[in-house]
Amino acid sequence: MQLNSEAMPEQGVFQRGNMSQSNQAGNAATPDSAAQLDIFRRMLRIERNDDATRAQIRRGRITAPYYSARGQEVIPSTLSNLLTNDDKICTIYRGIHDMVAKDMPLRPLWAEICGRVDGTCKGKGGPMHLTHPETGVMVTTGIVGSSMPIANGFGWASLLNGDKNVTIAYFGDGASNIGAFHEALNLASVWKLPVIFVCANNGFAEHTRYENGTSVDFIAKRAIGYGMPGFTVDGNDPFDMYAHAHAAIERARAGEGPTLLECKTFRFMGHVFGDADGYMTKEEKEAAIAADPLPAFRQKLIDTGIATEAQLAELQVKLEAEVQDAIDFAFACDYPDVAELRRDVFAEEIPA
Amino acid sequence: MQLNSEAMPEQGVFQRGNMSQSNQAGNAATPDSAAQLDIFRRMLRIERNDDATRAQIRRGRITAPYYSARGQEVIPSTLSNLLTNDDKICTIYRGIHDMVAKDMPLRPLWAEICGRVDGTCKGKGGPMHLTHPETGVMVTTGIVGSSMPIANGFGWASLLNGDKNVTIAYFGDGASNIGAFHEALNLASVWKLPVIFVCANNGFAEHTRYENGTSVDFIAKRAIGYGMPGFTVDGNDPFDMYAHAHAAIERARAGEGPTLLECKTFRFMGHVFGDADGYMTKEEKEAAIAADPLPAFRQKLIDTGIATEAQLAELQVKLEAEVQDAIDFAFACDYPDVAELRRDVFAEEIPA
Amino acid sequence: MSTDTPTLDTVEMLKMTGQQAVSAALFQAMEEDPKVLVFGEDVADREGGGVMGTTKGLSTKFGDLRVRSTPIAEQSIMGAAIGAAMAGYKPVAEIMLMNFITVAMDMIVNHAAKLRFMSGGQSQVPLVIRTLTGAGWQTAGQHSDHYEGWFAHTAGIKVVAPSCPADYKGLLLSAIQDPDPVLFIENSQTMFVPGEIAANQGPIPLGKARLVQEGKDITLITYSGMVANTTAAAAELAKAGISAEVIDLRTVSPWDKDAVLASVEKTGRAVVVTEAGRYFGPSAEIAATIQETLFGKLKAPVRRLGGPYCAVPFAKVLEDAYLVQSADVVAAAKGILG
Amino acid sequence: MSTDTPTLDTVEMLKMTGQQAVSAALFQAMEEDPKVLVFGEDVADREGGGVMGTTKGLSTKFGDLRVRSTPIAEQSIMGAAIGAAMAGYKPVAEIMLMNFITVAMDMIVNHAAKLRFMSGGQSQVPLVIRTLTGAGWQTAGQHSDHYEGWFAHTAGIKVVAPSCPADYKGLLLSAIQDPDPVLFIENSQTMFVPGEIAANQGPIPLGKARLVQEGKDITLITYSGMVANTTAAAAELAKAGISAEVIDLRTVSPWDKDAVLASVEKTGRAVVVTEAGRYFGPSAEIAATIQETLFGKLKAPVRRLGGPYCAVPFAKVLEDAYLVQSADVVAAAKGILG
Ligand SMILES: Cc1ncc(C[n+]2csc(CCOP(=O)(O)OP(=O)(O)O)c2C)c(N)n1
Ligand SMILES: Cc1ncc(C[n+]2csc(CCOP(=O)(O)OP(=O)(O)O)c2C)c(N)n1
Ligand SMILES: [Mg+2]
Ligand SMILES: [Mg+2]
Repeated sequence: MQLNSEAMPEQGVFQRGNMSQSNQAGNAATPDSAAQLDIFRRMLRIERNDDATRAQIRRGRITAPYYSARGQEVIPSTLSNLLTNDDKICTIYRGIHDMVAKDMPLRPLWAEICGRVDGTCKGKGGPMHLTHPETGVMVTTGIVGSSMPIANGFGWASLLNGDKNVTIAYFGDGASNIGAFHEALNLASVWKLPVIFVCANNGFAEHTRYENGTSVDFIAKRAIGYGMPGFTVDGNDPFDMYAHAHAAIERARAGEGPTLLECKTFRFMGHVFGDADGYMTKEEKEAAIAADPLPAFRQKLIDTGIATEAQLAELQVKLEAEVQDAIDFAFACDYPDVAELRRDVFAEEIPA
Repeated sequence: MQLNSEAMPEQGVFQRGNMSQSNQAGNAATPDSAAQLDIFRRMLRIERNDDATRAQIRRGRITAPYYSARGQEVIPSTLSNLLTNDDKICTIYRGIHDMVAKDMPLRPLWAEICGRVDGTCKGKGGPMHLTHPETGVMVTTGIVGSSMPIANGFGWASLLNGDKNVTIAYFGDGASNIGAFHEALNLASVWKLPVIFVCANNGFAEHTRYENGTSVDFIAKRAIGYGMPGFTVDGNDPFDMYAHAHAAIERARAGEGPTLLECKTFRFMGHVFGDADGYMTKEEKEAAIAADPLPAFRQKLIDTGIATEAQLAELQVKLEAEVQDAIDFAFACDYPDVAELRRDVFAEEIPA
Repeated sequence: MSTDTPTLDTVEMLKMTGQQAVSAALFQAMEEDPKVLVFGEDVADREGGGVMGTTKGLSTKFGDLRVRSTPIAEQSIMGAAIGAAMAGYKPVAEIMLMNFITVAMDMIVNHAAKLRFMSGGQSQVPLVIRTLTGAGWQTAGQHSDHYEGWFAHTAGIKVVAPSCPADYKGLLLSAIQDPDPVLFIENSQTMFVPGEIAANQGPIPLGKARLVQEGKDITLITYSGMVANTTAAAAELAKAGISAEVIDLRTVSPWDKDAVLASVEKTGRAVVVTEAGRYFGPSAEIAATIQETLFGKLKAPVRRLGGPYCAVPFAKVLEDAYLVQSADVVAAAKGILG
Repeated sequence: MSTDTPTLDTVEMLKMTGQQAVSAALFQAMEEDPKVLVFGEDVADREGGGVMGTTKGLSTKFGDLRVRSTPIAEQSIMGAAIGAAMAGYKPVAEIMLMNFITVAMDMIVNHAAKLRFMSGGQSQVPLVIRTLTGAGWQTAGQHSDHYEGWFAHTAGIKVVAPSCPADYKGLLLSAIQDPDPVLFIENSQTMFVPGEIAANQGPIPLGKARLVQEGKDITLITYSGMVANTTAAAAELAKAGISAEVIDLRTVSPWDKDAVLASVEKTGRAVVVTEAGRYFGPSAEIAATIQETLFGKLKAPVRRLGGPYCAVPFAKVLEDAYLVQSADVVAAAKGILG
């Protein structure tokens, strides 16, 4: 039996290599000066916020587990530069950098991770379930893989609305081995949903090294199996990220369907705060930290005359003040009332 | 960060095209006369058994839903020619042909689908849950996709045992879109399990046409995403099937890991007995039936002098007698006692 | 608690099956509210409008974007329902049979049921999961289970289980407009049975039981597939001079405690009948609550009838023994009436 | 029902945590039976022997083929466990946290629990699922749930939930050698608390409760994370002159009905305490059974305490309010003592 060739699914594509350097697509988009500065601002906002979070944990003022994304700043910062508040993200327990990149305000974020009633989720969700619809932070999940099927629902809504919004599903390399990944990418492709599947491939899933859990050398190759374009991107290079994110977003907004972006990166702080990192070598960790994209990009902005040292120092001061303000705000907030256990279970409050 | 290239997963492969004709692999195995005759015997055994089953349903003597595999006989018949009783299969609701091909005795099979205590499962499982460990029929599942993760367990056991047995996971094209498929193929590849994933691609999942549920033009392409070989095979051609089945089984027995075989075929009787087939065109169905592999292969055996008309007629008589004997046996069996509800829940009987 | 059956003679009554009532509710809901979506495996007309035909005609009328067939991928179905619901739509997702819900539990339990709470009320997930189940068709261990107890035990999702055409329509209309996730259980024994329904049957509130028949000696509490057998048992008991009150819960969670407790307070005796397994099942909550609330007012212990501790068996003779029969209800009632 | 703590002075007693006891059981079981396998995410030493270190040392000692780390793929983990178990092995599969079991429900419920029955006894599936859970670590809605009630409601799988080091070891040894699937629940509040255990602690039979303390006025029935609070409540009650008997079920399904009923028959009063949600949860079965069996012998209704009807909240103040505290148990006990 031959399948009807007209109705055949689109062919999948896999590409590897730095699009910004090789300009493989022939027309790779590059961030202009303003965009570069904005990407850096978002990166620094993430890093300053992460640093402050770890400081508060060390001081014992935050008691919940914390999954730092230090080192992965380029990925969401570059994407967020190309997104609006109407574009949505579904992210994961390690997703605070995705939210900070999306310009989620820090006060409700901090109040939430401190379990206060003025937190964005009234202290009921905590760091693994932060939500901020105003900036498009729709879902934060603690279940590996689950960001993806839900992102499809927002994508379907965009088709129904006839709007041009895109939805980003953030996830990790380990998550690419779970069933939800497969089901979500297949559905998104069959339905041509405006969803971008962004895999932060940091080389580890908890303590498991990439190749010990993942059967393919490049996750982006899996796009071939879904008839969609897939790219392995240098997730630490804002130019390569920009070129691929731009193409994927354009494609999604044009109604052409989803894209899989595998963004190579590294998490400097291990899986969870306090992680002893015994499952990686000292050398690889040191090498990764030596290649920290944040100072490198900062230097590049200065070298290329996009910003001066003074400007960037001022930016940092401003961001640190914003973070400090959020911390002060959070710790001054009240704790939620126990009556909250009966609220938001359903729209209607559960009777006492 | 560069991943350690020595530890990199094996590259996946996708190949399409008739291996027996083009001899792509350079050394495609071909069935000798005895093998061809044996494959035909299994095919005819399936067909005669299926025909009798439908006759009994029409007479109202079997009341359970029945998922005929008429038209798909070549796939399990060819594979089973290359398997022993120690090789295992995990199959699905449409899998009775897989069992009959594996030479499961028909008496306990019939007694089971008639709900009798002498059925292979004492009448407790029925046609969707037939089990016959003696011939390697380990699991029959009614849940789409679930044959695959379980097959891996048998594969792991073979590695632990140090035996050279293989396990076949049978499933359909629709099942290739569910999460279990993805998780199972990934694990099998990472662990190099002796499991062969055999997809009977009959072009439909219940009423859904292949391309309306599946985002890739060839399911075998998905093998690329698991670093394993994948082949799109003519599942109605015993020679093409033989070449690929032989290679996959050799590879598994040699400890080299799993293979994905997508076997193109057609189911002549719709999804379930009584199906009105409104979701396919009359023409495509007629064309498929016109290309029925059973009479074609029969003729080929005669044309090539492998068997005479008389021999094949005699074979048919023998098989029909076997089927009739099983039917007579089944309907003469007792119904299970209601005490069976307390047995086989646990090893120890539940007290009354 | 009410019968919710319009009693005015002027109301036009129709005869239809539960399936037709579900179909009517879907047509009406999609017509009245452009945010209502229907999707699942084979639901569109290209695929025959569902393998049972329940959704036939919807995609032709409301278009392929609002009524969509999906791949076989229940996690993906539920995920899409959750996202669309959070984006302001009212998706009615079909999971063909309840046993297949097992592959989508994460989406339902960890996400659909919890997102409103975990987000402090920012997210709402007004979706409906329609799913068919029930023993009696010889589909055995993986196609017959009643797992509503799992979801009743899960905070944040309502569980609805109608037993007659009017309720199939009225409860589905309410479920679709409910601001929270609802599991809507279609039972294979009741779904295809014709019954009376008002031509203009409107929404029936969730959480309210239906008084099937009044009685004074004993209260029989049930829902879904067991309403018929229980009602038949009540008729049998009447012959023996026993007056049984029969309550169809209609909603398993949140269940109509007020109605049940008022009835048992009156009769002093109760039997709870479910198709779901008896052990650690929904009947336990009802029995435990009755004894907790009406201690000292009960004339007998609360009895529970439900599936035995085994998988649903294949052979007809075993399947019949698995299901609670009206004779079992009669025996239990007589047993506690002494 | 017994304490199962060896009382001979000659028995060498050790101090270890539940986690160390689990580790000891795994070492012992793998040593004694070459068919025992251990696998799950990060369990091998290359990955640090588990993110908590519970399986540390096993792969080094027993080899990479018997102790294997897996991809993040719980369906695949459970599938491999089922196949290997049917092939004659005794796999101990780890699902890191109980909420992640939601992605593997099909494998557990439709397959592991049913295959023996559906095959008419031809298949056996002697696997153990080890999983950690419990509120108290501020991991909120998707990392804290006690869903043992779902599995107790599912025929064909046993549910074990220890509360002290001796039981962690003894019950795990039995679970591994049990011919049927067992869900083994490690509770985050009890798993890391040191306690006394005999150096040679052997298997403790499944299905037998542990008498934590004798009493005559009221029976407090509990298990897993709630044993500590309940025992503390008993001490508090003693100060008020109330003598409470405390029973640790240890096995939730099948539960030790005989022990519970004998105790409640003696005391006439019972409170059931679980960390699992109160509604439609495991406590309902116990309360319903007690009232059914001991009707007329009870001096008060059976009370149930458990999680409220909401997801586990994040904020510490809410998480504390979510969990049943010993003061709640005291209040409930005093309430029914009048
Ligand atoms: C279904 C499920 N299984 C297991 C876990 C436990 N877990 C949390 S994070 C994690 C590793 C995920 O790795 P990856 O996807 O690479 O993301 P990363 O943490 O590296 O950002 C695991 C196994 C989980 N949360 N959900
Ligand atoms: C998880 C799950 N979802 C849905 C179903 C209902 N169902 C049974 S067979 C089937 C179609 C399967 O199609 P395919 O995999 O192509 O196999 P075929 O029936 O064509 O042999 C579906 C959707 C099921 N059994 N299990
Ligand atoms: Mg990772
Ligand atoms: Mg098919």
